[in-house]
Formats: sequence, structure tokens, C-alpha cells
Amino acid sequence: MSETRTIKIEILRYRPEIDSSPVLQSYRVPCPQEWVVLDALDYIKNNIDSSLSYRWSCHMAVCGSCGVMVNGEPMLACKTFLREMGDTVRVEPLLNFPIERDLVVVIDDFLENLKSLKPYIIRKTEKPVEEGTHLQTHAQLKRFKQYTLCINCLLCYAACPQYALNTNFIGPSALALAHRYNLDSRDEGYAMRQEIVASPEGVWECSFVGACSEVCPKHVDPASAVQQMKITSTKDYFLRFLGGKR
Amino acid sequence: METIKTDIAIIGAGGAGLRAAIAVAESDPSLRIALISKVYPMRSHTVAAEGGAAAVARDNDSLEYHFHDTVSGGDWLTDQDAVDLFVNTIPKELTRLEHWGCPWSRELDGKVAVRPFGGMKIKRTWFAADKTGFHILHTLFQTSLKYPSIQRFDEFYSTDLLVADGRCHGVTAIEMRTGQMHAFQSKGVIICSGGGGRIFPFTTNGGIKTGDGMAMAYRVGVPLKDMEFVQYHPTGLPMTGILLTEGCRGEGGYLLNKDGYRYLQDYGLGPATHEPRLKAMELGPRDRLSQAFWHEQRKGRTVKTPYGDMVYLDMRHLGEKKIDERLPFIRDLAKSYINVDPVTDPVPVRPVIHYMMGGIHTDINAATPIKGLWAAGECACVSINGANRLGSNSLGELLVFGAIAGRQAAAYARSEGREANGDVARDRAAAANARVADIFRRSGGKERAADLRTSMARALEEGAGIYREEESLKTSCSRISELRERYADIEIKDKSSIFNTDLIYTLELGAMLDIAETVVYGALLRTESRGAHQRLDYEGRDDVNFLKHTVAYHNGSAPPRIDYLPVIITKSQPAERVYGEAAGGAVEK
Amino acid sequence: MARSHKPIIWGPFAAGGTLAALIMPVLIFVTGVAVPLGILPPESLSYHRAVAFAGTWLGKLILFVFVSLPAWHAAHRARITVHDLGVRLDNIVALVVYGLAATLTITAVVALLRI
Amino acid sequence: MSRKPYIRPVPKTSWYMKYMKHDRYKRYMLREVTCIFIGIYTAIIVLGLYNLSEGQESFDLFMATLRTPGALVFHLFALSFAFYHSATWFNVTPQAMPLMKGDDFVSGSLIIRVHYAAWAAVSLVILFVVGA
Repeated sequence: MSETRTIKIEILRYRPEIDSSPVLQSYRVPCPQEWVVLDALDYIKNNIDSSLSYRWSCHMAVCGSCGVMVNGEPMLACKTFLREMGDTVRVEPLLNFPIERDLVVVIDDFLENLKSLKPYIIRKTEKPVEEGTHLQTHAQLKRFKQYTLCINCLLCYAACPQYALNTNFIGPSALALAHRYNLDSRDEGYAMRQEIVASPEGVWECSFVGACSEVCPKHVDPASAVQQMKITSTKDYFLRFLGGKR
Repeated sequence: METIKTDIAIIGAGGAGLRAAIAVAESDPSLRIALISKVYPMRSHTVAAEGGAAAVARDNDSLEYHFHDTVSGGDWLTDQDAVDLFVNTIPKELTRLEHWGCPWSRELDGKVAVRPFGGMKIKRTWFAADKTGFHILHTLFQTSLKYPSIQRFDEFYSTDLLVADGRCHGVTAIEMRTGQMHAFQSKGVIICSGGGGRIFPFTTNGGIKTGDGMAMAYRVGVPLKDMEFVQYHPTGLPMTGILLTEGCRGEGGYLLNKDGYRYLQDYGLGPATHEPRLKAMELGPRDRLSQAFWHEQRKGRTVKTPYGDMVYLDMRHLGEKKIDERLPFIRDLAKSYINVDPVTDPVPVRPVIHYMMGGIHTDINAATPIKGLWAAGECACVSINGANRLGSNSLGELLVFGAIAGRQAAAYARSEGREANGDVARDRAAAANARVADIFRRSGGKERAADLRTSMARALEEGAGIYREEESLKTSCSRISELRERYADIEIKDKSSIFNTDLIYTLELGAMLDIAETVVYGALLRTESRGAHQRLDYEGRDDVNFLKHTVAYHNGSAPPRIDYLPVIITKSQPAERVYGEAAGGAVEK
Repeated sequence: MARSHKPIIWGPFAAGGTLAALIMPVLIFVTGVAVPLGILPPESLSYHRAVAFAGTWLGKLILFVFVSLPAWHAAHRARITVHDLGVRLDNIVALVVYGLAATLTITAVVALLRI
Repeated sequence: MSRKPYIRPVPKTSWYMKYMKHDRYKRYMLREVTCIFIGIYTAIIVLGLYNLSEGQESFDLFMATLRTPGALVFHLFALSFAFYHSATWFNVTPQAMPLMKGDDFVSGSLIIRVHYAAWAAVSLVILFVVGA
């Protein structure tokens, strides 16, 4: 086992029944080489302060529960190694979301936005199961595949200044998922999703900061999805203007 | 306490719960569905499944083969009527998922691709790269948003089933963000709450896998079946226990001991051929592979590391292109968590607790012995997995039996006189509320949940590991019983109502202790070796005395009452499990 | 929800952005640095040469595109920047910046037609 | 006790300083303010065209103004911002317009390189036309 140093973890805590606003609390934590931020949180919870609240589950960067700000940058607590940090590490709840308690934030907004975009296959006529699967070429799959990799961890929302400035913005991840279905060769729901995508709170709130794509732990590129949808929405707008329909 | 009236309450919104909810919604859009989960649906542990889901899809394969692979893989402790139903239904379920948008990996001609998995004669595992569970879960979750009758109750921790007169009238759940107890009065309840791998210290299971639903059913009198059968997955990463899918071996990866030798050939799985042969070597079943590790360890042929003994999973010969196309997540996980790139180096791995074959006893219709109560997915035991689950049958199971549970519950809810009895439900809910309030308010206790959890996990690992024997099992039994007593002396320090995870962890611990006890007692009393249950003191399978399911009944504060049920055998009589060249598996070019 | 009308502006914004990226550095260098400092001979931008170029229809068209698209690009980006700086009077801001872009466009047309 | 979610205040005018600390947000603001220089420069060109349409006298006066130190300083600033605009614009083209060829996406760096090459070509052509 490699050497263990002791580090200071500063956590922005908020206990709604006690605090009127969030306060920083520090903990001294032993920190083996292999530990991620989540391990330190678990250590605190199990050994120092059982009242610390945070979300977590898979510890392998796929369930999307443990998004937090680590030293000001949105990260998955389970994939952020303490060995890459200094002796003081600050952990705060994800930016741009209301804090429910401690590191737990309210994400209702995202779930509603996602639902409004109809993130599922829409077809004029359903294919009966007896007819088997659709064919999908490698190219057709590749077109949308990266956008299916979103784990809904919402780091992108925490990184998005436009969401910070206007929480009515549908936001990166939800829009990327809409784009994912639009690009799927099995889908025919583009026009229905446009109702939201092309609304003032859809892609047009985005100013292509690009932060969403930079912080995505799964290398999804929501910024790209949104730019592509701006282009199609623009084409669409003029086509509609000319009386054509899409 | 708030009362919510609904038609079907579903506990758990992972793969099985979502599939059940969609099945109810499709059967009858007028039925109100309460989908209750302690986490957001996309956090459910289905998300972590990697390798794939098995279903017969090709002309060279047959339902018979899938049936026999599953039954023999389960060491004949499977109920064969259920397996039959399962193998017949799963191709339709996977096709439906394809229609719902699941991004299955494809062959060049655009057909859904299949890969080999352990214990199968012909390759039949559908996969979406190495994130199949993730894609299935998100596809189901996103598809579920289409149905207005599905009302979600995210981050509601279910505590008790409201059962009276042999019938289930609903469930109580704590809304975590307010701490408010809610009583869901419903015509039917479906439990889809997943397994409880967290009773062990070293597991692929996420923190949420604490067996809550199993314990809930157990406490109201539903037996837990075959709980002693706990699967070790042969290839977990050191320290974290992160799963490296069987797909690594399906794509051609080797298992090597410290001498670089493919040791599986010494355990009846050979010969070691360069090209993967199905049902042989690395494509043997998980129980055999994990047991082989144990023997290698005994022989001192494993690699010593700070995190225990390891063997190597060698994928270098697959090449970067194939690894990036088929196993990108595995590469990412190995690089991130242990700084080993599978393209250039063999990856240290060891067996890790992965899956519980046992669970809530159900019949072939996913129904429990209590009317109006169904269970599906890992929390249930419909007995298609027997003593050892075949890789890539669990995702299939949650789809097939989740859908069946949903349809059965919908039919039940539609028939006459199924209204929940409001008085009874209220009464039971009040009792549940009092039970939880007691745990919450108790003061002056000396115990800490975290300590008890650690002791429990250690007891399980020491007593109910890959190989078991009477003495250590007895020690584990008494330690779990003792921990259950000490549980009553826990004081919850956090008195907040809002997102109180101290309270939730403590309730979860209560559930884990309950099911842990069924594991160790079931294991103690099963004096034979079968599948994942291997006794050093009782070698070999004993079909005369133990070709039967263990059923454990809750018995208050005393240890569980253990009984047995016959195994349903239709067409495959118990025989020797044959792997290696003699098994006649196809050879992959 | 109603569809946004932003595409009307976004089209010219995107086209203008691309055009500006391609030509602005060299144009600024030529007119603002190289000719004034004599790196390029003053005759390069003499009155007669300029009139000769702007006098052709092709010249007029090129000059029109070179100024109008970047103008709309700049206007739209300015609108967003003002929003990013915390000003919440988006309608008024839009009126001002698009008004300026329109003024530039019209002035350019009038000027070009007079040459 | 009922919920009391806490909403952190967002400093509307200076969010890119302390609220969002990462350098990328300052770089973004820098990118956005390139529009001021591009806008003003465009106005200068329009002014030049207007002067051109007024006749030689006013055009020469306009050209003389460009030689004043103030104008030179402005243009040097504008030039650097224009460069920044070009670089930031071309660097994100693969995101805005990803291209597929066969079964795969054309590599982003190739798309960027093509844009830089086009930029250089256009610049050379303009220099050549003006300087010839």
C-alpha cells in the first residue's frame, strides 16, 4: 500500500433546519493514493459526521448520482482522484441548482425539461414485434451513438453560464438527448421535438460557450448537438416561412 | 402521513420496475401507476450491467440450446417451466427494446450483433458495446416518459408493505426530501428493488443495493428462496470491485495466473485453444471460474497485491481497434481506476460478489404467495438462475418477468373487488410509521450503523465466500444474529427531516441484516456443493437430499425458519455439468 | 411553445461569423495597419483604385457582403454579450444593436450605389 | 419541517469572475467582446465607402485619418481581436458542422486544418489583389 497523507476536505454544507445559508465545514481525512473524492466523503460519513448528505451509488462513473463541484469545477466524486489535488480540497453542491441539503441538489427542472422533449422513439406506425428488429448500419448507429452516452449527471448544467443566468433554458443534456433521437434512423419524431427545441428557451438560449462538452465525464458533446440543432432549426424556420413543412 | 391512492404501486425503478410500469401502462392506460424508487430511475443499478442480454437470434441457435445452457448452468436448481417461458419470451423483449431505441451494436449488414458469453453453446448475447445495462435502463426510462399514467415518486424510500389477510394493500415510503411518510394504497404492488450485494464488503454492486424489497417482503411473510446462492463474478478490479464484463472474455480475453499460464485448463475447462471455444476455458460459467481462482490462490499461483491476490485478464491480443469498438468502457475503467491500459497490459482482477440468484419467492407469473404482490428482477427468485446464473440472463430476466409482473398486476387490478381496504391500509401504514419513527427517534443508543455494516460484511465474507464450511458458517450465523440484536441499539445522530441519509442508511442496514441471515442460514443447512454454493465439508452435489429450493421464513428476532420446496423439472433430468471441449460449444473464428 | 424568431438573425450571424473569421484579420491589416504605415504602397488604396473596384457590380457585391454580414454577426453577438453582462432589457438591446446593423447595411447600400 | 431549498445568487454582471471560476469563462467573454471590434471596424469601412461616394477629397481625408496614431492603435487592437475571433470560430467548426464519411466522422482536427488553410488562402488572395 502506498503512503497515506492527510488532507483537508472543505464541504459546503447546508442544513435547511439550521442554516440560513450554506456554510463551509472542514474535515481532516486520511487519503490513500487510490482514493477518489467519494471515498473521502464516505470516510467522513462513516467515521466523523454521519449527518453529511450526498448522493452516490455505482462508484464507477455510470449512474450519474455523485456530481459535485470539486475546487470549483463540476466533477463526478467517484472519478475524481484526490492524488491529483492539493492538501485542501473544496467540495460543493453542483452549481446552478437549488441546494436541498448539503451536497444534494434539486434536479426536478432537468427531469421536466427532458420529458418535454419526448426522448423516445416516435413513429407514425409502430413496427410489430413479430417483424423483428430494424436494420441499422454502422454509419447510422455512429451518427447518434455518442449522444446516447449521457448519464444525466448534470455536470453540464453546472458548467453552463446560460443556465446559470436563466434557469428556464432547457439546457445541454436534455437537448443533446433530443438530438440523439432526432438522429436515430428509427425515429420520426423530429417535428414534435422542434416545438421545444426551436422555442426561445430551447437551443436559442445557448451561446456556444462549450463548457458543457468540456466537463462531460462521458465525452458527450452537447454543445455540438445544440449547434447542429440551431442549423437545422434555422433551415426549418425559413422552409416554414416559405410554406414548406418539415 | 400523506395517503396516495393508486392502482399499482411499483417499488424500484430500475430495469424491472420500469419494464413493469410500461407493461401496466400498455395493458390498460386507465390504471394509475405509482413508480416509487429511492433513487432517480437512471441511477438504478441496472445501469452498471455491461456485457449483454442473451436471446436466441440466429438460425444456428435454438431455444432448446438456451434452455439447456441455462438449466445446466444453474446446476439443475432451476425451475424448468420458468426457464422455458424465459427463453421463449426474451427474443421478443429484446426486439421490443430495439424498437424503443436501444442502441444495440450491429453487424456489418445492420442486424443486431451477438457475442459469446460464459456457459453458452452458441453465441447469443445481444450487446450495446459494453454498456448494455446502461442503455437498457436509459431506453426504458426515456420510453416510460411517454406514458402519462406512470407517475414517478423519485427518492421515496419504501419501508413496509401493507399486508393483511394474505393480501397486499399498498406500501409506505418516506419522501426523502421532506422526511414525510407516505402511504400508497393500491390494488397491487410489484417489488422490483434489486439485489443486496452490499451485504458483502467486496462487490460490484452499487451503494443502493441493500436488499430493501427482499427484506420488506420477507418481513410480511413471503419466503426468500435460495438465498445461499450468491454469485462471484470472476473479473473485478482490485479495491473498488468494479466489474469487468464477461464480454472481455467473450471477445477473446484470457485469464492468466502469475506465471502467465491459462490456468483454467487445469479445472476441467480445457484444452486451451487460441480461438475461443464456447463453454470452455474463459467461456466457462462464473461459478467454475471463481472457484478455479480460489484453487490457484491455494496453490500460490496468484499475484500478491496490496488489495489481495489477483490473476490477470489479458486482452492485449484483441488489439486497440476491437477493444475500442467493443469494450471502450472497460478500457476507460481500467485506465482510470487502476492505471492499466488493457491494450498494452494485462489487467489484475479477482472474483467479486456480483449477483444474488436467490430472492423473493415467486411463481412463474412473478406472483408471490401474498395476493396482490409480485416481484421481478434480481430481488425475485423465479428460479431461472438456479444455483448459478449464466452471464447475460439477468438483463433478460428483468425484462421478461418485469413485463409479466406488470401484465399480471394490471389484470388483477382490473378484476372485481380489488380496491385496497382503506382502513386496513391506514392501520398498517400507521404501524409502519411508528416502526420507523421509533428507529429515528431512539436516543441513548450506543451503536453506529456504519460499524454494524462493516461487521456484517466481514461476517458474510468470512462465512459465505466462494468456498464455505460448517464452522465458519456457524460463526457467521451467530454474528449476524448478534448484529441484529445490536441493531436495536443504534442511535441516529442526524435528526433532520430533510434528505436524512443517516436514517436511510440505518433502515437499509436493517434490511441487509435480515437478508444476510437468510444467506448464512441457508448456506449452513445446505450440506452439499452446487453451483455457487460450494462446501469444503460436503463436496459434490447431493440430488437425493438437496435437489430442492431453500425457502427462508422470517421468524421475528429469531433466526429464519428454513424450509424446502421441490424443483420443477420438465424435460432435463439432472446430470453432470460438462464444460471444456466435451461440452461441444461452437468455436469462434 | 411558440418557435423562436432568432433564426432570422442567426443565419446572418453564423454566415457573418464565418466570413469575418476568414477576412477580418487581413482586411484590418491592410486598411488599418499596412497601408497607413506604408507596408503596402499608399496607391494600393488610392481613390481611383477604390472607385474602379467599387464601380463594378461585382465589386459592389463583394463590398456589400464584406460589410453587411459581419455587421449582423457583430450585432447579434453584442446582444448576447450585453445579456451575459447582466443587462436584462433584451428587447431594447436587440432594437439598438440590430438598428445599428441595419443602419450600416443601408448606408453601405446607398454609398455603393452612389459610386 | 418543510423544505427550504437554497438558491445560490448568481452575480449577473460578473459571473465569470468568482461564481464560475474556470478560465474558460473568461476566454469566452474575451471571445464575445471580439464583436465590439468587428462591429466598429465594419462601421469604419462603411464610413470609408460613404467617403468614397462623396468624392476624392473626402476619401483622401478618410485615408489620412486612418494614419493618425489613435486609428493605428485601434486597428492593432482590432487585429488581435479579429485573430482571436478567427481562431475560436474555426476551432469549433467540427462541433458545429460534424461531417460523416463512410462509417465514421471526419476527424475534427482535419476539419479545423482545412479551415485554417482556407483562411490563409483567402488572406493571401486579398493581400495579392490589394498589393498588386
